[in-house]
Amino acid sequence: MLPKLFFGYFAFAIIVLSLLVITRRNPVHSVMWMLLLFFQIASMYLFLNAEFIAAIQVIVYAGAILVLFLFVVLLLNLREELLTNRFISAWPVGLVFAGAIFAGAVSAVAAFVPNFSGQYTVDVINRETHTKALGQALYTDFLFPFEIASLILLIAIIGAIVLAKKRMRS
Amino acid sequence: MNYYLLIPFLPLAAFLINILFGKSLLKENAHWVAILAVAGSWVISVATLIDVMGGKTLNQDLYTWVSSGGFKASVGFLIDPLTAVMLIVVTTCSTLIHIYSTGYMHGDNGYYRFFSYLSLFTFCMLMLVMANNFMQLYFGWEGVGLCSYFLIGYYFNKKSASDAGKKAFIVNRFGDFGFGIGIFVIFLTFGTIYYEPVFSQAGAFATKTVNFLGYDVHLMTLIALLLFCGSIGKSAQMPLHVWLPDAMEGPTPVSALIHAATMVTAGVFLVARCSPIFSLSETALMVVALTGAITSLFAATIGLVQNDLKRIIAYSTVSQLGYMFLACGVGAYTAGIFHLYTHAFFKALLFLCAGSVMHAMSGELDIQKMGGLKKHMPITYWTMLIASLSIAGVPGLAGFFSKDEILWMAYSGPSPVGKLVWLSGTLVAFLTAFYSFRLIFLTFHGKFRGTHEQEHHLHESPKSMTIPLMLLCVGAVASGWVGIPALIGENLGIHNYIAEFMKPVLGHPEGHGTHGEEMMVMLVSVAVGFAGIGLAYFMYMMRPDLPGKLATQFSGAYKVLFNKYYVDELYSAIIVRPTIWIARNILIGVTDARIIEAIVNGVPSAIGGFSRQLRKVQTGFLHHYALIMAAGVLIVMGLMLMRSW
Amino acid sequence: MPLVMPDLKPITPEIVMTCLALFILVADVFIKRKETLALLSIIGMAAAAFTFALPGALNTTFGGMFISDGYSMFFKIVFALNVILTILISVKYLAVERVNFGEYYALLLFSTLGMMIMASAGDLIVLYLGLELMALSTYILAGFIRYDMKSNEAALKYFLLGSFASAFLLYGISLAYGLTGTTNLDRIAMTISEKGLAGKPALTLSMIMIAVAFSFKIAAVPFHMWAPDAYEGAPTSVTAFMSVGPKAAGFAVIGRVFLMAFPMVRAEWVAVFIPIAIMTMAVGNIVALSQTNIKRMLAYSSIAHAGYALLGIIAGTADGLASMMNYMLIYAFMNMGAFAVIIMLRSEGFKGDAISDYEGLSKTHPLAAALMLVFMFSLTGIPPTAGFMGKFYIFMAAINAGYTWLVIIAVIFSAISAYFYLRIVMNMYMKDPKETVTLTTSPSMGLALAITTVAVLAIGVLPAKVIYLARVAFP
Amino acid sequence: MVPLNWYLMLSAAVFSIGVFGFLTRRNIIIMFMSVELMLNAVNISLVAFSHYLQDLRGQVLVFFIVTVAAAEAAIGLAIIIALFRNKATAHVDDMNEMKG
Repeated sequence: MLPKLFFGYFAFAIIVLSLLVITRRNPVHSVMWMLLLFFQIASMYLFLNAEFIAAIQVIVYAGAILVLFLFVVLLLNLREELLTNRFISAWPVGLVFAGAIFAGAVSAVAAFVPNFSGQYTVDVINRETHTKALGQALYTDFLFPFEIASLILLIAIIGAIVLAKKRMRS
Repeated sequence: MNYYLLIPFLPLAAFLINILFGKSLLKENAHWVAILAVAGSWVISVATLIDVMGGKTLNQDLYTWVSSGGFKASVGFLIDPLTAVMLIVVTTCSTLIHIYSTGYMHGDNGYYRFFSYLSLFTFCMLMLVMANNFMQLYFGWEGVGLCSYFLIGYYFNKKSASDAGKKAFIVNRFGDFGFGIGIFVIFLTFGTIYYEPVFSQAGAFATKTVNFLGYDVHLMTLIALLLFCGSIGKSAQMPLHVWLPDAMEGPTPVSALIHAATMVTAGVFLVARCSPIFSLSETALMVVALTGAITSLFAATIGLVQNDLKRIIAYSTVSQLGYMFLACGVGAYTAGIFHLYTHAFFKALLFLCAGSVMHAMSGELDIQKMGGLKKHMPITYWTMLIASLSIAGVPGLAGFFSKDEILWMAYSGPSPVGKLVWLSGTLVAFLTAFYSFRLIFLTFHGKFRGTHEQEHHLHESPKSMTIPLMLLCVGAVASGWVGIPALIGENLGIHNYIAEFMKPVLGHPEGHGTHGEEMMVMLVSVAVGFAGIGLAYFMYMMRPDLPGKLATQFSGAYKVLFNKYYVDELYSAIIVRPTIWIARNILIGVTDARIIEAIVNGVPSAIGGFSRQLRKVQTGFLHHYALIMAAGVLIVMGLMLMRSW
Repeated sequence: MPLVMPDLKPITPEIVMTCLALFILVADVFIKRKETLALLSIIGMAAAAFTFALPGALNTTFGGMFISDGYSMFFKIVFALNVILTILISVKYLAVERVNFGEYYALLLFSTLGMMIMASAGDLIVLYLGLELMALSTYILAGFIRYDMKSNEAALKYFLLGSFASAFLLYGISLAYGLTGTTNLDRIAMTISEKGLAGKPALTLSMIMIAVAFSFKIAAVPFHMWAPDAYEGAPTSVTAFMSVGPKAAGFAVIGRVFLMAFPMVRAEWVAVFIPIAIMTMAVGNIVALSQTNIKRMLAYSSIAHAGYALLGIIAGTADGLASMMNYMLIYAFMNMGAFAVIIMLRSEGFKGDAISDYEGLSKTHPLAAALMLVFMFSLTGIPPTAGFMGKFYIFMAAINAGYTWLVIIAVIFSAISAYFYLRIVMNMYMKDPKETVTLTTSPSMGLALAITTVAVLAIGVLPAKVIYLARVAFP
Repeated sequence: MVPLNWYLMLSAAVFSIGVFGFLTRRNIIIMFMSVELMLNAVNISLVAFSHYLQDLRGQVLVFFIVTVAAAEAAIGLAIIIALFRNKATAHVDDMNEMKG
């Protein structure tokens, strides 16, 4: 019962916060609600026995990505922003589409039961610690994707510099 | 690999060299490459003929071009007696005409271009005759058509020339459309487009019918007639003959090579090549025979009254091509090919002589303004006279043997329309002799009727032109000697070599007539030939006032003939003008792009309107893009839902 | 857990590419003449392509995550050609657009590296990362002329819709993982057949989501909406690059994923792709009719060509896949050629991307017009050009697989396409020039045009060798 | 024990909210945040799968998704900044210079 209660709380909080994120008129508020949302999600990851992912969620998402968003949001003319429409005029269509996708997705996963079990049981992870287990996987089995990810980050640096640089060289 | 394969590729190499380096490097020497290449081909062709006479044949794929599923097409060569004869015809005429062109085209600023087209044409024609499958045949077929289009429009800044080029191109499309479908039906029926399996299996389909729009159509008739559509277009038979006389806008060597000796005979070659299919369908053969007979009669009557030197010969070509089809239609394919072969020599000769006359007359073509040229250009006169004697069927010359063979086969053959076409053929023989000598008398005899300036300028053509004339003249005289009929040859111990040679490929139907009948047919044809010559002599030498009187007396008939039965006008009224009217009045008002709409009317503008509506969906508005993507996801999900979720 | 050194031979081309891209990035700081970077990139790229042929190059490594086989090799050749041709046509153009930065070449190489990883991916994780590597580089390239509003807008639209689509891809991947407990394509297929998962709604949803994301990459209708705007706004050389590369990469992964991981549910994904293919051909060809900007017209044309190539996937046979691969190669040549001509028309102060700019080109620049004619004929599919052979093989494969009706539809739309391609030809040959167009030419441009023209004509006349390559490349 | 499909439904809900936000918000930055929301939805289901299947693969994928999200954010925001310089707007519907 207790786990279900916890889940109920997280589910409620996550859904409400998500809705707040996408409905606030002031983008700064949206970012702030999103920050809170990320903390909730991180807590839920802890609940799912994934401490390292929870840590990343806080460090990278909340600590880095959202800060970036905040910087850019602050470039906006907030006063003007608060006076304009939040949604496009055809927003009900968007609502119907999103609702239909939700219905489709839910009906597809409603009867989902896990039919596979691997070696990383809760005990194993607890024994080895999550960070170590994940780290080992990353540096052995997933070495190749790990290297690609490093290139993606390099691209991001180049891209940010190329696109956001102020002066023209040639 | 085999040295035969060099035959088509030498001209191809010459084409590439000329087109790449002709303008910058070769310039006035462009002809050397082309002539060497085609002469090389000729030498190999002769060697090939000797090999084939020794019983050798070849059927070899060189390069697999397409292989997909059950469909295979390749560059492949078939060498058999029919190919060997065609090779000789093509390379001999081509070589001589190349040499002639060095004189005729001298000083033209597109000299290298002219020779590169000629080489390309020769390549395509050789690919056509050497093919071992229908795909390559079609390639060669379209290739020669394209070269013909280029060469007719060679003087492209002359409007009539580019119009004639277009006309040839469009008229040929009608025929090729049927031809293309025919090849497709062959593939559907036999599952292959190679000659060998198609012809060997054709017999098994002899009685098969297919349901077409509710009618049961005999399959072999259908295929044969579709293929024949192509022949009608390419060989300028009724009702698609209109392009050939106009094609005379091209340089004269082109008329001689393409529009007399080689390309236009491709239709006859096609029928002969597909004789295993045609022979299975009596209907198709009858259509071929009657088309040939009607065309030959029709074109010969037009030829009687024309005044344009080259056009007379052009109508004569149409008429003689009809003769060849007539032969094929009565089952005498060998006779058809024999006539093709002799005709190539004397008709090419006639054209080249006409070119020589034009050369002397500074481009003048109206025979009413000539006369008495005999003393100024003796070589041209004598060679042209011999060619005319040959075409008129004077005994001993090439035309006599092949024409006689056709008439005898028509008379004695099993064809139900044999006697009828014999009669018309005999009539045509008379007309042919008449108009050929009308041409000779008006051009070379009597008094000069042109301007004083022209008279002063009259001269014999240079050596490079007269030597090919003399060489072709040999062919016009002697080429028939390989087919001396049994009636004459028996006593002298001479066989009908060509009939024996072609027998493995084309068969040789036996006539059902007596020697007496054969003699009668021969004598009649000789008699009408002389009668034609005599009448021409009477009308144009003894009573030069008579033609004019006749023309006024029978002015109705004269006008009909002079205007070529108004066929061009008819087409203009029922096809060209309505199309242009629709294009002008309906399409151009709606859209701005003119040419394409004029070709495919109506539909594009409807689609265009739809397009303009549809492009409004692309609003430039990112949300709409996202919404459409989401809608796409939902559509796909809905589709899956319908397939039982 | 001991660290075992993986077999690096199959991945040598990618390693060389990475080093090359990093080297270009560093060299950019020291080298003032950016043309030198272009030259170095091409030389390096050629070296990378050379390593395709090293012994041991065809193998699977990293525990099945990286598959180097004939199939991926063929696509890598297409990518290598694509990037080399793009660099060749870029050199002068970047100077004209005043964005002559060295990062451009590095980004092109990284994007190509992403495509190569996609083509070789044996695992959904690797596939996703390769896709992102390619996509992120391409977003930056699309916005490379950063003072130009159109370029910004193109980058933004492409970027936002692209990340939207990759969210769908991830959702699909997560479901596939949840169902099978693995992300390895082979093992997914195995688990599906072992556990009888075919037909489960979650699997179907997963497949739909993955199909949607890949359809986005190949710009198939209705996931194509980004393409016209992104193609029009992006620098022309980048448009050329992304109309071939990401599309070919998309087809590579569609072929790989759907035939390797989802063969058990073939009927289902075929039912998804058939309507997509029809809509793609219809919208691409019809909307292209009323375009006035040639880059936009080629964007719709590129959409339409994706529709034809999808027929090869739908056919699903070895012939079908080979014809699709073949089509990508041919498309690379003919499309690159067309874009090369478009880039030549761009000069200082003259955009040269309106269809009306081509009026009378045959009179002012006959050679450029003749080349454009060849490419337009090829795109239309008129023999004896490569485009004809490409279509011919695709249609033949689809007919042999029993989709005759689909081929009839394709032929009809292909006939419609003649109208807008030949409109360019008509403009060039039958109208009089309005203003004087100056061509921006360079030796590298000439080389690119020579390569593409010769290839288009050579494949058109002698196609058997290429189709043979594609046919044996398919396992 | 919470059943796995509860997590999946939560994930579907967050995903759909993200879709809704992307489809309807005019502000570019919030549209972009909606995409981040969709990615988080995927992460939730991946971590849940990983936990219930007793396999680390899902979490490894989450790790990579977070990496890519960071890279995407950097590039996306750089594009937005470049846009601001040319046209001071954060609204997507102000940008339809190219259409048709």
